[in-house]
Amino acid sequence: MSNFDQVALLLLVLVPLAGAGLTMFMPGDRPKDSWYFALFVSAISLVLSVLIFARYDHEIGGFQFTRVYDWLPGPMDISLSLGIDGIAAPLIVLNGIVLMGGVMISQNITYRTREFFVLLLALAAGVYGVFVVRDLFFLFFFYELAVLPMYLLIGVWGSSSKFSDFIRTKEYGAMKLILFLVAGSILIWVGILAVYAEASGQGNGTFNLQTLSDMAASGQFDSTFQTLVFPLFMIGFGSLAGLWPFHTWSPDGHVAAPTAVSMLHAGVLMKLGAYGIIRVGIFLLPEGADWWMPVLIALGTVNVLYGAMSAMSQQDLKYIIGYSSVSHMGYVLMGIATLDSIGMGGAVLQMFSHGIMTALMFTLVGAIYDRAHVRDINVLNGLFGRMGVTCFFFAIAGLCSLGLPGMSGFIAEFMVFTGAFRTYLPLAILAVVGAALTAVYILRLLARTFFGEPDVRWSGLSDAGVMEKSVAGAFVLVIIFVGVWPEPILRVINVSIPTIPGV
Amino acid sequence: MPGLTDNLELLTPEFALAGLAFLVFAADLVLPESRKNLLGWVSIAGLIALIVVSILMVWDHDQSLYNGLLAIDDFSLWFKVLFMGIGVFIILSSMDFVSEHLDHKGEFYGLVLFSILGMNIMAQARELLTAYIALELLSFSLYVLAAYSRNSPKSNEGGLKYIIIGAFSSAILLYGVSMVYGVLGVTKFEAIAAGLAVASEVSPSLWVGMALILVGLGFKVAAVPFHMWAPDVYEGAPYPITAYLSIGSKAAAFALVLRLVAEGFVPVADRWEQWQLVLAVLAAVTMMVGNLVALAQRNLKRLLAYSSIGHSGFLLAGIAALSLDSSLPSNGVMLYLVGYSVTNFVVFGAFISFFNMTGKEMMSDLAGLGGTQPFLAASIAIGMFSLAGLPIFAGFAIKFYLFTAIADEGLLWLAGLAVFASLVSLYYYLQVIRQMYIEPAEGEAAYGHGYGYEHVDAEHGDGEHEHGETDEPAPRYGATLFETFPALGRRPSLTILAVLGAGLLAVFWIGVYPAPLIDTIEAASRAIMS
Amino acid sequence: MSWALFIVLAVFTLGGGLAVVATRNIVQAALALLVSLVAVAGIYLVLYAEFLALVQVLIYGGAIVIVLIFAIMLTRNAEYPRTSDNRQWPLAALAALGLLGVLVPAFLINAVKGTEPKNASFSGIGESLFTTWAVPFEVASLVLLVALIGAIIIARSGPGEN
Amino acid sequence: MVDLVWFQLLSAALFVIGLYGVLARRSAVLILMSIELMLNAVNINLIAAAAHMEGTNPFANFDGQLIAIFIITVAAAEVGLALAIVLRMYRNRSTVNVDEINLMKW
Amino acid sequence: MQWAWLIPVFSFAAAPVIVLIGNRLPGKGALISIPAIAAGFIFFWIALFGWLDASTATEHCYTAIGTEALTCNYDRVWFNAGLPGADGSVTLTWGFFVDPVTIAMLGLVTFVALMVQIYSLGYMHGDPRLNWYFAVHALFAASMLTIILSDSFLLLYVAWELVGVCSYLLIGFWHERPAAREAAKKAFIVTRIGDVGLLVGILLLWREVGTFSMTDAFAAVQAGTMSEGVTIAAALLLFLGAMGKSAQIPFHVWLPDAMEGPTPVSALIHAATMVVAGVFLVARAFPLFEAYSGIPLTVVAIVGLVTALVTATIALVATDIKRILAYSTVSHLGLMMLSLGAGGYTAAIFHLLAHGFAKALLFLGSGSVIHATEKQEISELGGLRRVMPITTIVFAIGAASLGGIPILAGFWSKDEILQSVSHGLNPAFIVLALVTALLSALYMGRAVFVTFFGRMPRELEHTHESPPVMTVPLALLAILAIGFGLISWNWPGAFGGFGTFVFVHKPHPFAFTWWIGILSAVMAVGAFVLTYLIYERGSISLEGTRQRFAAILKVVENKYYFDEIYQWVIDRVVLAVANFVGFFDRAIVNDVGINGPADMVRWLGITLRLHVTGHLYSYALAMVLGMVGLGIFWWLVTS
Repeated sequence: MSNFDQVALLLLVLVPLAGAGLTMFMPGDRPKDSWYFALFVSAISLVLSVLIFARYDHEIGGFQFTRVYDWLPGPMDISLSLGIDGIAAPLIVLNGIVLMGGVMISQNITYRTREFFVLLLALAAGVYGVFVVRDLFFLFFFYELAVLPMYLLIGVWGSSSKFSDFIRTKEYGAMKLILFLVAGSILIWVGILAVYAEASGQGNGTFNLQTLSDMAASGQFDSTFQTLVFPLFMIGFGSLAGLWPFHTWSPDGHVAAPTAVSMLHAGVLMKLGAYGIIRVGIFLLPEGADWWMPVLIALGTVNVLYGAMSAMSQQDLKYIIGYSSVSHMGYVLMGIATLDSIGMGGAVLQMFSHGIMTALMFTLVGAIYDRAHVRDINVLNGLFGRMGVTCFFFAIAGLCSLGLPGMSGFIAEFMVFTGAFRTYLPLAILAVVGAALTAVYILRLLARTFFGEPDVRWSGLSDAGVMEKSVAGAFVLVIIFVGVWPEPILRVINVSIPTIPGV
Repeated sequence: MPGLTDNLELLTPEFALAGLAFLVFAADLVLPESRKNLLGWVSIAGLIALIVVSILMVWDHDQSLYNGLLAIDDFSLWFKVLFMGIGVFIILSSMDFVSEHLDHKGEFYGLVLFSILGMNIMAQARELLTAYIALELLSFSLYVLAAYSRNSPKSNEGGLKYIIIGAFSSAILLYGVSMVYGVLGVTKFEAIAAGLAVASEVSPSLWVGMALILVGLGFKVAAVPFHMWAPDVYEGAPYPITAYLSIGSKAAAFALVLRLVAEGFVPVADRWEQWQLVLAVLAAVTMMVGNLVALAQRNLKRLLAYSSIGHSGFLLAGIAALSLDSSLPSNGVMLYLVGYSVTNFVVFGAFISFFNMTGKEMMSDLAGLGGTQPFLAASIAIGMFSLAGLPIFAGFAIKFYLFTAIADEGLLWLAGLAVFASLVSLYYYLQVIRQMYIEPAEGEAAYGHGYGYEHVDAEHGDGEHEHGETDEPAPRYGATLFETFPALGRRPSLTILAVLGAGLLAVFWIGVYPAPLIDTIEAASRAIMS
Repeated sequence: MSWALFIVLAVFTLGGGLAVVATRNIVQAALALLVSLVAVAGIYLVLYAEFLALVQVLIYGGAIVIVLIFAIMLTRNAEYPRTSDNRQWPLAALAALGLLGVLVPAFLINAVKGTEPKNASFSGIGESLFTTWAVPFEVASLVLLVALIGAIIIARSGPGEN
Repeated sequence: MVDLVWFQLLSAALFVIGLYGVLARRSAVLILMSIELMLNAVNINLIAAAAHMEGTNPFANFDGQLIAIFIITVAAAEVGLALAIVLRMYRNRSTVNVDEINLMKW
Repeated sequence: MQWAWLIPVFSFAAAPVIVLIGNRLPGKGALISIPAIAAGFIFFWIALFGWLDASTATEHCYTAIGTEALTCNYDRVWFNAGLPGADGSVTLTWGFFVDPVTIAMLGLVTFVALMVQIYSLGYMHGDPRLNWYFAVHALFAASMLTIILSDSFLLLYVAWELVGVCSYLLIGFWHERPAAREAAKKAFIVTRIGDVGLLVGILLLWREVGTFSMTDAFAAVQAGTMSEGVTIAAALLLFLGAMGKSAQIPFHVWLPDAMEGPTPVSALIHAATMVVAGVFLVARAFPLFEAYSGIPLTVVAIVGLVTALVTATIALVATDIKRILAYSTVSHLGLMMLSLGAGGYTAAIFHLLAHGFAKALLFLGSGSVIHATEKQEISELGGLRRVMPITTIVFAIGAASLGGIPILAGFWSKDEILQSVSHGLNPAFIVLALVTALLSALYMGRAVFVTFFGRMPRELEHTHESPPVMTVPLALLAILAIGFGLISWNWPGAFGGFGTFVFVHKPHPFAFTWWIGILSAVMAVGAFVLTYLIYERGSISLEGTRQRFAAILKVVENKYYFDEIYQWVIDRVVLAVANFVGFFDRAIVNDVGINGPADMVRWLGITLRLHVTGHLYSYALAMVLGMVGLGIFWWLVTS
């Protein structure tokens, strides 16, 4: 282990956190400086995450870069114990990429720029933390830390919308989002407490995930307890992952949120939920998971179809994408619920792929919205003529989301289907149908918004700026690379899938 | 026969504190009106000195004076330090206020010092009457302080309600004491425990008496349904006293409750098993009512009053979870008290400073503060998040610790309820933050012209592009407030800045690495959980 | 003998008390309070607590009632001497009876019977007052001081008041 | 001879009467009087108990009386302070009726 | 031959290059895509000869299970799903077959694509998005070739979807036209429905077999390890995909609309190559279809026949020249399916090729007409033979070939189909098949005579023949349309006929059933004569018949109301459901389910706060009540 490996993960969390702290001291009157600094910080964190991913040895597998810092010894036994396995490794890269993109396209934030980036970086730090810690307390700690800034990010920098028959103010969106996520985290918290109590009933109360999952593996948690507690984690984390019917915060949040926040929200934040279900739910309560998986996969299927259907009925670009996220997270949940080596791998890959894809979509929607100040697909039309590159990238994103081969989405969804076919045939078939529905609303969107004779009103629109272009371009490259040659990521994921109990 | 002078030196801090108070009163007579702040500084210096002295003198003692009326142990030491620290902060944050809004400035500090003395003795008392007298010393000072701004009807009303309900509850408490005494013939905590252990066929008046004692203390910690005085007194009292009520007197009461329960009830395991339920129910009701009613509050003081009721609920839950075999619950309660206090220093410090500038105390008055007073706003926001129990702030660590302890004791349902209550609380804490940072929705009027749907163009209605065009930094509310109160332009006074700075540091420190603090707490709770 | 005495005193005590809470004339209420307090002092005597009886008469009968009457005089306004109960008095009665319903059985069940009252010597009281109870004693003095200062601060008419 | 329980019942009755007074009266002064009644009930209880105490604990006897002394002291102080506040109240609001004193509610 | 994988790779490589820098190149990317496909065409020959002198002895080559044809198979790992070696993990591969069907299709695709791209130089000249056009063309060619080559269902599906997208992009190439936009969407979605079946079928096979390799699947079928139910289900599901791509009823609706795309696109994608992918798939998976007494085959046959017949009638009354051709395409695809259903594997492939050349020719010809006149309605056309001789000739040849005039390629291929139908299925089929043949001759004749003969509208006076860059490809295709049939013959010594090259189970030499041959020849010639008399001479008037069959005519002219029905389903069912879900989500799930509890809590707070009345005595009262309660509670719990 080189010195870098010793501190890599700690750095990964501390860099954005310290960045957030330092940004506070940026001059408030020179917004650009804050932006440059945030750019610098996120670049470092991106490099770090990629380095860590590259240095993760997929031959050995298991947890690597492990490091334990004592935090609270004694009966509580909380320690900041770090380490990533093949499931977390791709996700930190995802976070690095999306954060970088989000910061890059946020150059046009001029109102309270400094505070914006402070919160954004804090959020990112929280996300990194969740992925790299192996201690329940700190997992929850960072989880809440990732949720907390969303309120101000949406509330202060968001935008309210008035639709034909209802209104969504940013206050509503923000308040709903945070209350919802914290409500979810209540269940998680209670679950954590229950697990701790159970463990200390066994004579060693601890929050260390490793110890706890070892206890679970050796069957020290009796199965009724597991069956009772697992739904707490399933719904708690699930609501962050957009599990039906606990998903409505997500589209409304998107509609209210500024672009960069939407990117992180759909791109990364929703993944925390799915990750939590695997890392906490399944690892600590394998039997409970086993008992509840049929429910989860059923809900996941509902997510897929329901999300697609509602997306079909939406008029607002962000709503469409928001609901498509709900639908795509359905595949993740399904993949997890299969408890099947391929399905689970597909779920993790789908997290990565969807993260990039949806971030790309929001980037482009943001670019369009900045210029047109409208997101209604009945109003926008023929943008291809005006914003060719934007629309081209958007088309690619759309094709990716409808599972076009050659793009990351296909590989992931395909693996999920494969896993599901082995385990829950009928639902799997429904899921495939859902993929077809995706095509309907995506094509509808493309046809309405981008194709056709452009309205005179859009004659003035300029194409996406260089930042947006380069961000989108980078995302597209990732999407296609993974779609064509997923092995580099899959081999890392694959090596850790078998360690999940029940798989 | 133990004499008046046995081990008297161990009480040096108390005598010194009384002496300090007398000094202040005396100096008040000679000092001119303009120099009264000096008294504040004197008391602060004295308190800090006393903290040092008492740590040096009685660290790691375990003695009990006067046939076990008083305990000189780490527990009392720990709380004494906490109380005097609180005193320092309160005096610091009240100095501006006093010199601007109150007369009889000198006595103010003297009374605060007396109340601290009362709290110290409460933490040491191991006998009901001693505890009661100390409690009355504290209460009397608070009655006076609550009614201190003599010409404000609200202050009078608060004071009146406080003292009458206070006297009423102390009558109830005393009746409880008399009933316990009538059955057991003793009033010392250990003796009560011993008596309970042997008592088999006893008159039920013993149980009722204990219930009445609980009522008396419940009034002090504002447990539902003995809480109704709190909002009124908090609202009526001068701002620093509101802070003092919600931090100091609560902490003192819990110190007393902790020792009483830990030394008097817990050792009688089989009885305690039964009584835990009572306390648990009391805690559950308290946390729910406090947080729910807070949802409807618009006055900041009232809001904080109800929120402090809610927090009392959490603390009571911790009390209910006390047990012989684990020190987690008592640690949890004490840790919670510290975290709660430092967070409230920040919140109240900022609010007091805001009040000094504008003389306003409604939530709606805060609108736009984020623009006019960024530091104050940030402090309030951090405080609110911390009270709501969100991470990297003290609130998260202490809640997590306390609730874990509760769940570990087998009261998972209570822990779950507490977690839910803190979700409810999040809503109203966020309302405050929203007032400061997010402009309230203007309704229909604010919506600009759009096409498929109209798109909102309120000022900074949309962070994406509007701000490029409107370079007016402060939100409108902030602007108007700014015109009305030019004071908002000034920097908060040095004392306030000191309070906020220290408080924020503490909030982050406890939130990120409380381990050292918990070590001291561990020592303290070992003293009572013998 | 002591039974009769006890009953008489009890009657006076309770009667006085009832008068305090029932009469519509506040001055009468004060006097009734005095009666009741003195009767209580008598009860102390029945219990051989002469010192307490003394204190009772001095402080209560002497100080407190006087202060109360002064207060009544100072706060005399249109409604005095007539006063009345507030809207919730029936509820109050119910609650009070409820409490009585708890206390009485609580005292009656397993009550200790047949013990002789013993008297306590002045010296004993005095001694323990300055040894065991030294601290409460000192603190009590502070309490009085605080009350004194507080009363002055609050009641004294400040600048700009007549 | 009169048993302890009778004194206790007496005190209970007095206590309840005082309590009723606190709940039912309008004038703050009367409420204070009622509180005094309650405190007296406490004292009766204590002293009766002290007098009937079995000699298990050598100091048990006196404790009740001592406590009673303290209570009387504190009660005196309390009345004084409370009346001061009432006077201040009367000066500002020219009433001492507690049901007119509800500036602050909810 | 192991280099056959390069054939698509050239074009795959070409596509991105053209997108990125095509605009800066002289030919707007044509200079890259045409050489790429040309290279593919060359490698087709390499593959062909490589296969010819290969034998089961050569490495990677063996006799395929099911078809018994000599097959060479190369593949390498793509990615691992699941930890390699762990049970339940799957290794996915890139891999390709070289076998007769592949080779035949390779020839068709590379050649036609080459021709069409050259032709496009002329036809699309000056279009602003030319580079985009050629890029997608290249991508399409690559994907189509991948379909043909792929040896695993997964890879096939990948390419299958890609061609779908390319077709989408090319149909919508002129997206400013609402019609084009809608057509593109329709094409993609309708085929997508079929693709769901395809994917499900593939995964179903995987579930049984454990790999995606076709060989393994066929082996499993042969070995009978796969249960009958699954086999049939899988086959039918695959056929669903095939129906989507090959526009079989009821999925045929997208193909005619697809004519909104540029004509060369119609020629390449919607006539010669992509639409036959369905036929190819059925042929490829033939062992699956014929297993267990071939129930799926019967389905295939019926669907094919119905499609052929119905669309032929529509073609007879269609008035847009491209749509006539489109319907005829569908009808001929139906015939191919029919022959597959009848077990006429060879015939189907043979007709696929013959039809491919002829139909490409016809489309390009019509394209040349449209290019010159910018009209598509045959009623507005006429007498073009005077101004566009070459186009007229080649179009006539194509029509004749497709109509089944003897000696021409179409005659032989159709004859083979009819033979296999008469052998494989019951008499009803052969009768209807003959009717279809007759109809195709009729509408072809109609198209030719109305467009190129008769009197010419005045505004068409000064139209000119298309440039050589368009006519040369026409000529080359025309030669094939004429002579291609010859390869079906048995050339003693040289070549055993197409039947010995592409076959199932056992090679069978060229055969000719006289009565069918003569009958179809007569019908074809008669049909052309008839149309000549009607449209050129006008000596026979159709008015009477029109009157008599007005009702039927109306139905047919409205294409049997398929579009209307679909529209109704989409509007009244799909969108209705979608809107309901959207409403449900906001009104029920959100406003009631989510806001409801939240509002309730707030309401609770607002009501609860009233208990603090502000009256001192009520505070005391509350305390007393609490005290009583607590006293009793404490007393009770202490027992």
